[in-house]
Amino acid sequence: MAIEKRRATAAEAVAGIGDGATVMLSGFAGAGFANQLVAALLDLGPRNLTLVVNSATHRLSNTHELIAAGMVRKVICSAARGHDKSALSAFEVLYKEGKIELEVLPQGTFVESIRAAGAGIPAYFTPTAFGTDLAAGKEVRNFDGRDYVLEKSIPGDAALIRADVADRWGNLTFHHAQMNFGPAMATASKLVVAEVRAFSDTPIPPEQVMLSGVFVDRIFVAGA
Amino acid sequence: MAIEKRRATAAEAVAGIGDGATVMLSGFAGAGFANQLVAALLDLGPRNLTLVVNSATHRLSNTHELIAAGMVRKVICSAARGHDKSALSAFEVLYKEGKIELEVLPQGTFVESIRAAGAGIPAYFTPTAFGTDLAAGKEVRNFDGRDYVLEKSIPGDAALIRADVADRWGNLTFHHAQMNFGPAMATASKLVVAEVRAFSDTPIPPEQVMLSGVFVDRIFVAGA
Amino acid sequence: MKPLNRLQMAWRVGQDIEDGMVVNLGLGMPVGVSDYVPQDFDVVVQSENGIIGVGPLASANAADSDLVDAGSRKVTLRAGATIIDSAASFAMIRGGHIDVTILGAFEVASNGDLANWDNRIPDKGPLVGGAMDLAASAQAVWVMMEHNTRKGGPRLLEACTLPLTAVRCVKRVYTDIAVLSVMPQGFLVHEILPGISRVELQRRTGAPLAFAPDCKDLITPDIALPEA
Amino acid sequence: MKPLNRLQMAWRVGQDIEDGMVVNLGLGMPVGVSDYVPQDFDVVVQSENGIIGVGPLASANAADSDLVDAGSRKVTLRAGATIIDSAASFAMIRGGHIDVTILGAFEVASNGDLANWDNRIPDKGPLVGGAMDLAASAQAVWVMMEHNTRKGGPRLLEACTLPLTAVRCVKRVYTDIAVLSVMPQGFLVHEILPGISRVELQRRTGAPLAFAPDCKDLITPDIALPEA
Repeated sequence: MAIEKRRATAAEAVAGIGDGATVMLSGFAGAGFANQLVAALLDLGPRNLTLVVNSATHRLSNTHELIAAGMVRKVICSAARGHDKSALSAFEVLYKEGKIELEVLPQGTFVESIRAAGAGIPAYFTPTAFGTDLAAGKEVRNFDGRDYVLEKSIPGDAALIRADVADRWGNLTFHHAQMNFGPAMATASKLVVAEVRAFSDTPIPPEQVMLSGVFVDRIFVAGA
Repeated sequence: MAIEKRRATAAEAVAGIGDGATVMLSGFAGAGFANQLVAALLDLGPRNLTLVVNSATHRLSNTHELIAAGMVRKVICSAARGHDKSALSAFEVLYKEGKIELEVLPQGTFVESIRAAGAGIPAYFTPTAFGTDLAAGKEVRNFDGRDYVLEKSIPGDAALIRADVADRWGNLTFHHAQMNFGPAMATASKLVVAEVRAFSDTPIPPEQVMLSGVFVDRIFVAGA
Repeated sequence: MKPLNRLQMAWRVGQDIEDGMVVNLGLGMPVGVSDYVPQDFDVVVQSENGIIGVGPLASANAADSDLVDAGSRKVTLRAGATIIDSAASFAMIRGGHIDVTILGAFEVASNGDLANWDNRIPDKGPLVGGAMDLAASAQAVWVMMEHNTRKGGPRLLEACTLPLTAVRCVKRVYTDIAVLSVMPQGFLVHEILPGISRVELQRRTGAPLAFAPDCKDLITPDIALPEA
Repeated sequence: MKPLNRLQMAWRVGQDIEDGMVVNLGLGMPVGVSDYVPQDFDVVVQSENGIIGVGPLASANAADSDLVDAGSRKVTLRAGATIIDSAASFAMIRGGHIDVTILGAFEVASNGDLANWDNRIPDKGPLVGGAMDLAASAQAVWVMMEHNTRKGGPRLLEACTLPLTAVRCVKRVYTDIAVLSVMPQGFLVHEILPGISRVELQRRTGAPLAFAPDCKDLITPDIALPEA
């Protein structure tokens, strides 16, 4: 009767993510992309997804393949283009044509809104973006002489995150800056799938666990 | 020019905490009280303090000595009495006489409001306490069919926290449930003093650090 | 048949804990439930001071004053455990990641309102702790309490008379004489102690009761209380 | 005298970094500042992807694709470093725990308004990243930028023309020809490149300048740019 969160294949690990789902994808600056799970999601082929991902275009992620396949209705991100000046990405082509919805948030608001969803907080005030275009249409309030913007939480139906080691309880460790958005996204989503380098047959020692298995539903051991 | 956050005595570690300060004290359920620092604060003797502490009366903390000494104007806590039925605590005597101000918060709101102060969030909505006496007079709003209460952040002037090991950057580890309110309080306070069991002459390895030294100003090595 | 004692009540609640659940056990009677969860179940006991995976009480020589649960009991860690800080622990609670919290109570109303904290002890300050967060946000709130007060008054009511902990939150109630759930229409009885009639149960309850079609006897093993 | 190149600008900013500071360095020119902080300083370089204590770039054979800064550069960790998740990293930023953030910019207004992100590149989506959080909440915002646009227009203005990153946030501006601070009354010049007159500097600036009583020459060592 022991918990067994491992799935034998990436396809089994992402099974059930359906049309219209809000899917969170970890990864930033080249680290922490769950690319094998994203590839499996591409194969699964749900439509009308909302992606919650820091960058719509990062060249080391394969987020853009989901977008190019026409599976994505909306992207919530802090970066809707890359830093390079290369040809337009799949996102940019659809964006130019008005065929994909975009919500851009400051990165700190992006992740705090995800954290808020995981922490049961529907909305919070932040100083970030006050007085800028990204606060347009949002409620503003002054506390103690400073102006703040009301931001809403971002809950997910599924999160595909990358980690280093998992144990059978779903406890995770992360390798360096691979961690980034993974923990927050795991708290905010109903179905949390972790792609990991390795599985530990013994429990990860309590003080080494970086994300409690309480937040993790499925594990796919992808290797390095 | 190396950073040196250690102070030789508890008195030096709490020096400068003045009249009217809001002082946060870690500790819960018998673990994580910075009792040597609290004793030094008692000796220092600032007046009109606001204490932010989970329990006004826990028998394993010496918070009550600050209260008995008449140094405390107000307590913000989740527990204004102990679970036992013993004689009235110093807090309870003053409370009965109307000589101390009290703000009781649900424990999750207590710590989220501290965390919010440390995270630059002046206010947030929580489902906790909706429809109860503890939400009296607070703004209420419905999001997606559920009712929430607006809670304000709780910033501190100083935090006295207990940890296990420190290094010279102020990085900390915590021993088991000693952690409790320490990390949140450290983020929320201007002056953060950590009482620790031991000092490490070598840096705490990056993956073992539980609270970044960025949040810690002074270290007092108190022993076990 | 005698009303259940607190260990029998804990046993009865324990039968409804499912493998893989994340549970939070309140101070008092509820913490006893973990003794009646099958050993081969991977149940994660969360304590609001940040322990995710509380194990059995520590033996005297293994006790560590830093390894305590929210009730100050010196405990051990189960395999797969970890420890987080209070902000993260209550983020877990408030975020709905606790499958069930089992709480003691003074009163439960037929709409699910819960009263389990009190600020009316003469001369004493109020104590709320984490109960409001747990009651508001756990996926399910189960209450364990005596069916009646010491004076014989009802604790299951049409509306609570004591200060509320949270509104419309209680899903199930386990008392010393019955097991009930809180439905949109009010209390529904699933089990009654043998020897107590439906009329008697209704007489001891302050709100209308409905009875499930499969309502059955509330049967537990004999479990003796430890010597005082 | 030639305007400062980007390494000389980084050197000049580096002179104002104090021992013990927690700093965040923006993409582009600002990351170069860390090369000009004295080696014996305990400066903590925070990168918004969660690295608290970024060290020098990794050598090719020590590079780890998981040990990157927010600019995707493969880096090392300094002694005393740790790594946190993005939510904690931005909590640190938003909470005012960064002593100074050094950012590139398109425009700075005399009231401290900053414009350093753009959503006007034709056909391209907007990119904001963490700049708004850093600009709004760091204890000090220092800007490094060319004094003028490629077409010779001013970047220091009475009011920004491009979309704002944050309002009233910039404390200091380091350009290739001057060092200025933003005061309640507007720009105050502290250093000017030798050979540029006050009149010339004012002509190249889109807002009124005041000059500090101790205004002096902006002098840096010769630092050659690496071969392209």
